[in-house]
Amino acid sequence: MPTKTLLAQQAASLTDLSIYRHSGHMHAHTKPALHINARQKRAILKRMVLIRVFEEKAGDLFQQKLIPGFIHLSIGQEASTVGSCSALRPDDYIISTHRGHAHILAKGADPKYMYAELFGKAAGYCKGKGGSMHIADFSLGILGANGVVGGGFPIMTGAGLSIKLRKTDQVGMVFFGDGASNRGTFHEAANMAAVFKLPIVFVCENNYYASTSRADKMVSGPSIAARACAYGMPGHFVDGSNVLDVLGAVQEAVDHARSGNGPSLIETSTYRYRGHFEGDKQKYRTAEEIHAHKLHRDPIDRFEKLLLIEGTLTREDIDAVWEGVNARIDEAIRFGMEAPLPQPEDALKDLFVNL
Amino acid sequence: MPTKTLLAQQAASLTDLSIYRHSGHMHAHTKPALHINARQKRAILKRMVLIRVFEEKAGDLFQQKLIPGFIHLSIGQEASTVGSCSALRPDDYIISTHRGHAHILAKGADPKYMYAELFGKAAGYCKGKGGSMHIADFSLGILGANGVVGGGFPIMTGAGLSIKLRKTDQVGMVFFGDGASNRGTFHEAANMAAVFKLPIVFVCENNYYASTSRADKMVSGPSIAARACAYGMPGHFVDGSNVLDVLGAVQEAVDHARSGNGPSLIETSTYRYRGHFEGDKQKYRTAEEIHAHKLHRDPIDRFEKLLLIEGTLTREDIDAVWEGVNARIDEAIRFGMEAPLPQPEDALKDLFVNL
Amino acid sequence: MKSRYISCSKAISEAIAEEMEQDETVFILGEDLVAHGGIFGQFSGLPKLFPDRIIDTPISETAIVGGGIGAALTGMRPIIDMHFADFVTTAMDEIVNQMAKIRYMFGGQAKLPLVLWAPDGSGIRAAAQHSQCLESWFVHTPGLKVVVPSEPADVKGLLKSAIRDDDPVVFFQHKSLFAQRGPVSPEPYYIPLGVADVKRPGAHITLITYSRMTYRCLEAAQELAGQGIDAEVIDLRTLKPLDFNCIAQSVSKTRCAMIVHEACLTGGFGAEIAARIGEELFDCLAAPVARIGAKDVPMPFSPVMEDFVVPQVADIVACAEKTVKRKRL
Amino acid sequence: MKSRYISCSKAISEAIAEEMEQDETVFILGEDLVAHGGIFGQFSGLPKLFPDRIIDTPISETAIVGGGIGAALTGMRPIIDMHFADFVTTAMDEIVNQMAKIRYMFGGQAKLPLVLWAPDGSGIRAAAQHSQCLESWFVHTPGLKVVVPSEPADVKGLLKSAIRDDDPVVFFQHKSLFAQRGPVSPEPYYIPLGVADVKRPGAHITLITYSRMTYRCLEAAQELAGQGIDAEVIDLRTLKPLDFNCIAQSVSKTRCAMIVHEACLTGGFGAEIAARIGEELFDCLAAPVARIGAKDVPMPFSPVMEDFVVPQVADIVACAEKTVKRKRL
Ligand SMILES: Cc1ncc(C[n+]2csc(CCOP(=O)(O)OP(=O)(O)O)c2C)c(N)n1
Ligand SMILES: Cc1ncc(C[n+]2csc(CCOP(=O)(O)OP(=O)(O)O)c2C)c(N)n1
Ligand SMILES: [Mg+2]
Ligand SMILES: [Mg+2]
Repeated sequence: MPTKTLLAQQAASLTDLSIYRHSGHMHAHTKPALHINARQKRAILKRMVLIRVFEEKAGDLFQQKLIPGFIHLSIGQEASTVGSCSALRPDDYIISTHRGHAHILAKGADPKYMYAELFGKAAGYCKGKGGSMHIADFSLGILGANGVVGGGFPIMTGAGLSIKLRKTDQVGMVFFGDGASNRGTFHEAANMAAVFKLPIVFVCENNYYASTSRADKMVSGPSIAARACAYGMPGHFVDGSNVLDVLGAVQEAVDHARSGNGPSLIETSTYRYRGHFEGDKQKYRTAEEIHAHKLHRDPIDRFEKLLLIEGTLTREDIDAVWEGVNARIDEAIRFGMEAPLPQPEDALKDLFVNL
Repeated sequence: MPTKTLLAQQAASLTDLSIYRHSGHMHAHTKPALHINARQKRAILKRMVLIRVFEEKAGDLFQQKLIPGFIHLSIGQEASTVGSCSALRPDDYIISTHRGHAHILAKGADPKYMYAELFGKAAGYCKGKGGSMHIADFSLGILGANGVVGGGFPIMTGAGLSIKLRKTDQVGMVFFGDGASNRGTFHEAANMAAVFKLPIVFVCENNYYASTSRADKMVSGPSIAARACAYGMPGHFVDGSNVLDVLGAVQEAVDHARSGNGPSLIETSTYRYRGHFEGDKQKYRTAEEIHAHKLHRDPIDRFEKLLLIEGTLTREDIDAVWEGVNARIDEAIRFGMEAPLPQPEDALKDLFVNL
Repeated sequence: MKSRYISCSKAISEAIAEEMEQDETVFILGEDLVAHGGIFGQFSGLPKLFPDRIIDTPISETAIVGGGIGAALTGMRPIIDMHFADFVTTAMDEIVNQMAKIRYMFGGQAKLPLVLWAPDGSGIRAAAQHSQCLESWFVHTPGLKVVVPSEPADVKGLLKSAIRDDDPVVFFQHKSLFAQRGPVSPEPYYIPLGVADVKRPGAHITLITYSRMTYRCLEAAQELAGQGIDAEVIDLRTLKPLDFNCIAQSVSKTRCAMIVHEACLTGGFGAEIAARIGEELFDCLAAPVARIGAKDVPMPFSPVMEDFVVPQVADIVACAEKTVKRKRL
Repeated sequence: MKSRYISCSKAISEAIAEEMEQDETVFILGEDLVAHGGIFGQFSGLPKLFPDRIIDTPISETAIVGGGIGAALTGMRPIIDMHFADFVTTAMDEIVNQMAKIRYMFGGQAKLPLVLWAPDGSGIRAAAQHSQCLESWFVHTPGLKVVVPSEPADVKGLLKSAIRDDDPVVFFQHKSLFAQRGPVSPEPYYIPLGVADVKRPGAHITLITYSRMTYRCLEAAQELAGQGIDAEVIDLRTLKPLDFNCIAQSVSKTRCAMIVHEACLTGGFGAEIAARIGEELFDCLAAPVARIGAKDVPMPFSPVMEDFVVPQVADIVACAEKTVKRKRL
């Protein structure tokens, strides 16, 4: 990837993404999802706000040492995630990553069981056995977050194969980062999905960094979306700070998969505001860079502005969304805090079905 | 990959490779190595004949149960291998595969130590510890054959990195098959070679099959060479039955690497005449298909015809090449047969340097 | 009905055919299955019987094993063919960090009914990268069950149970035993995981073994009998769950035990058995628990060296004699 | 000169700095090394001192480990940072089928001076995929050496020896010990691989351990002393080569042994030690050899469960008491 300089003075140009586009290598730009109705738009906003508030409060709780282990937050990436999951049906599958709260919430998970899990409580999604990096809700098609970068690709291959063998019209979506695009598992899964025409959408959330490493130094080739060419599958590059752009591109890929045409690869350009994990010293980037992104590319801000300009929502409507979400999250945190710890011996349960 | 039908009646068209070329995805066709002199051409022919005779006799010896284990022969692929290695210097590195005899001979290995190894003798390249799939000669830059498909890619990454750190102008060449191109190790090594600009040439010998599986069913995308685009490296597709075409393309890639411009990917279209391993029932292909390849695309035949037409060699010269090679191989076999077996306890040696 | 004499290969394909017949979620995923019924012919006939459920893949082991995991999580019962057990190395993350842990770390939400079928062992002179016995890694990985059968009847009954099992099972099939024949009932039957089998009763020493070494131990027992040593031979058949009861009963009687496996000695599963015997049967042991495994080197190619590295009948006999001689009264 | 008190982290970076200073073929390859001196700060200072020899890579573990192999084969002395020991799973083929076997299967032509440095263990509440202790796999892989140090002085001396060693060394650094401090000589020194260290002499029972559990065993020994039980604590420091002499000497004296490790019990390295003690020291043993390891489950996230799974001082004390009580005269 050509080196991209991301200083404040260039931030304005980020909004049009011209530095990312490399003509000739990428699939034609997809259409934003302009057709969706006001109710859907409000739902999308609500989901993004839910994630934002969930994550900010999770950060605070971590700071207060109420969450053991470590957590990776998605603040700044909400449009990419919510846009993607909004293209899915409830019976579709997703597989998430170490930075998974957003994906899981976007697919419909209940924040109260998520907080309970983050606190290590028995009422958590995984009875306190999983923690932040290992949340799943199989009843919602969430086949799990994954602490191994790139660990989700092969598993999604299997879910895709299963859909094909069971002859349903489900779709599987596997989320991954720019860093994960360099793992061999990506290659093996992408090729297998392509040769078997599996109904899989690969969504790469390129947030510029893999831990401390810049994508432009670690990912070769013109872009991650361009890697689709190696597998003969469509590759879309999309502005990950614009939720309707994301939804438009992903919807196309989901439709493509659902109608039996096989996998697609989407790359969303996004940005994480927080460190790689909470507590990250972040010596690898400047405060200016972060600031520029917050100022010019905040996904919630942009979507709110659009909704106001369009007249879809009023300022009061938007405030009501935030209030509602805040109340729900506070309630979820209370639930999680009050829930009892597991018994130590519970550690011995849940290993085998038959034993 | 689009399905290619390989029946006899289409064999003629194979010689111009039109079925393989997919414009727009591949690097512009490279120039054949027409500049090389008569002495070099004779050496190239000799090397190809050496491999052919070595392999045919190895097949006979296996049939006679004189070689334990299993062996994979390269008959039919000589132009691809000899063309590639002819672009290398003695201090350059190669890494080979399970089908490795040809690569190793092409890099200059002595057939007598190879036969000794195939027979499991103490005088073999690896003292009888390696066998057919594990031959190396570090003094010739042969870092080893490898029984794990795709096992060579990561190791070559390290050799390339070492060249860069030691600041020499060596080049590393890693051979692999169409099947191996689907392993994750390919992706990881290709990306790392590209981002670090390592002096590596990836040579994919696409012989249509990975064991029983056809490349056109298992490899997605327009071609293997086209996968270069994912890493921003040059990708060349070349007729692997034409040794000068191969040499031309590979020389360009080697020069590119040696001058610090990083890796390239070459795909040679070739064909193995024998089964995947000796004894293979080959239910996955027809005798007609094999016959068509032998008739129209035999690499030695084609090169001999060219040399005759050019007037570089006479029929007598060519006969002399075959005779010389036959004598050398017979002598090598005798050496291997007469060499003593290792002592059983030799199995305990050569594990650690310091112990 | 009378048992027939069939090979392990045939037992494998029968077991799978029966399970596929009853349950259409069972399928096989792996490399080079269709053309020749698997590279050892172990699935012969199945591609014709179930053309859509024997699936050839690219050479992409992470996607193959992950393919099994994802399919198992979403309603299927995959059998994953690892081609050679040695190639588990190319998908260890999928096996260890995903397959073995998914149910547990998600709090028991999921089940993974999956068989990872892997031909292991030496004997075909395939050298270091195609001859390993790696069961001990998986026994040390909580979340996996491990099966290591010897005779065809066990192969069939255990493979059927493994396919029916709702947990991931690593099923090692020794590649030198494909052609091994034995009596197998024509009626469908299951052998539960976790039950060892006394293949030969005896009074003086317990030989604990599994997979190919079962045959070598039985041969050794024959020879030992000639010298007045009556060896009991236990074929563990599954290592996880482990039938330690069977071992305990036998060793309580013989007061003397020896473990034989083909995996290399140091860190092999024999250590685990010896440690448990030493711990739980300390007071009845009349001699040190002996262990035999391959010598601690990669498998060399040359047959003279391979045969030196892998335990032979003579090694077993010699070690058993020594151990019995050492018995205190 | 007087020893200073420094942390394991500091010991690591000092060891590497000294070796890089003397030998310019030494370099480090891995993910996220430069910005923060490694994800645990364990290489702090090195990126400034040796800017070209601390190399950040893409997330491509096969290419990272293979990168070490290829570099070692061609004249370099790489240190490979595995990030978390759990991720060895993503490069097991490179470690087991290549790194461990290359010298042997090519008949001793090559040497592979390479350190695979891997932070392992629990304690940071990182759950199933970031907490494992996997040393027993590698002890069971001929061709690898395995180092598992505890205190900073050992970390430094052993790491320097591992870097100098011409064979591949898997070096496990327990991640709960990075901040652990201890006395370290300011003079350069080496500790040879294969030499255990008696961290506390004692007469009644031998506690055999390594890595983090050394500290827990020492604490337990302190408590046991209060009850009149005098425990000897052996820190093995390296598992391959194994200093069995040291174990034998101690057990000949105490007639009673217990092995403590954090890896899960079944198939752990404790089994190998118990098996060897049972075999070679049968006649002097006065009690069964006891073993303590983590419970056989993946590491749960919730601290109450993690603490239940991982051996605690109280578990060691209780088991040692029981074992000593059982001693026959
Ligand atoms: C196989 C593997 N290697 C390394 C790590 C350590 N690690 C965790 S997150 C991460 C960076 C991931 O970057 P990216 O894929 O871009 O996702 P992001 O964190 O930006 O969401 C790394 C290196 C891991 N968990 N798994
Ligand atoms: C990782 C791995 N998977 C599977 C195999 C078994 N195997 C050996 S050769 C081969 C086919 C290789 O095909 P290709 O790469 O095209 O090379 P070719 O045999 O055609 O030269 C397979 C599947 C292996 N050795 N290693
Ligand atoms: Mg990222
Ligand atoms: Mg091929």
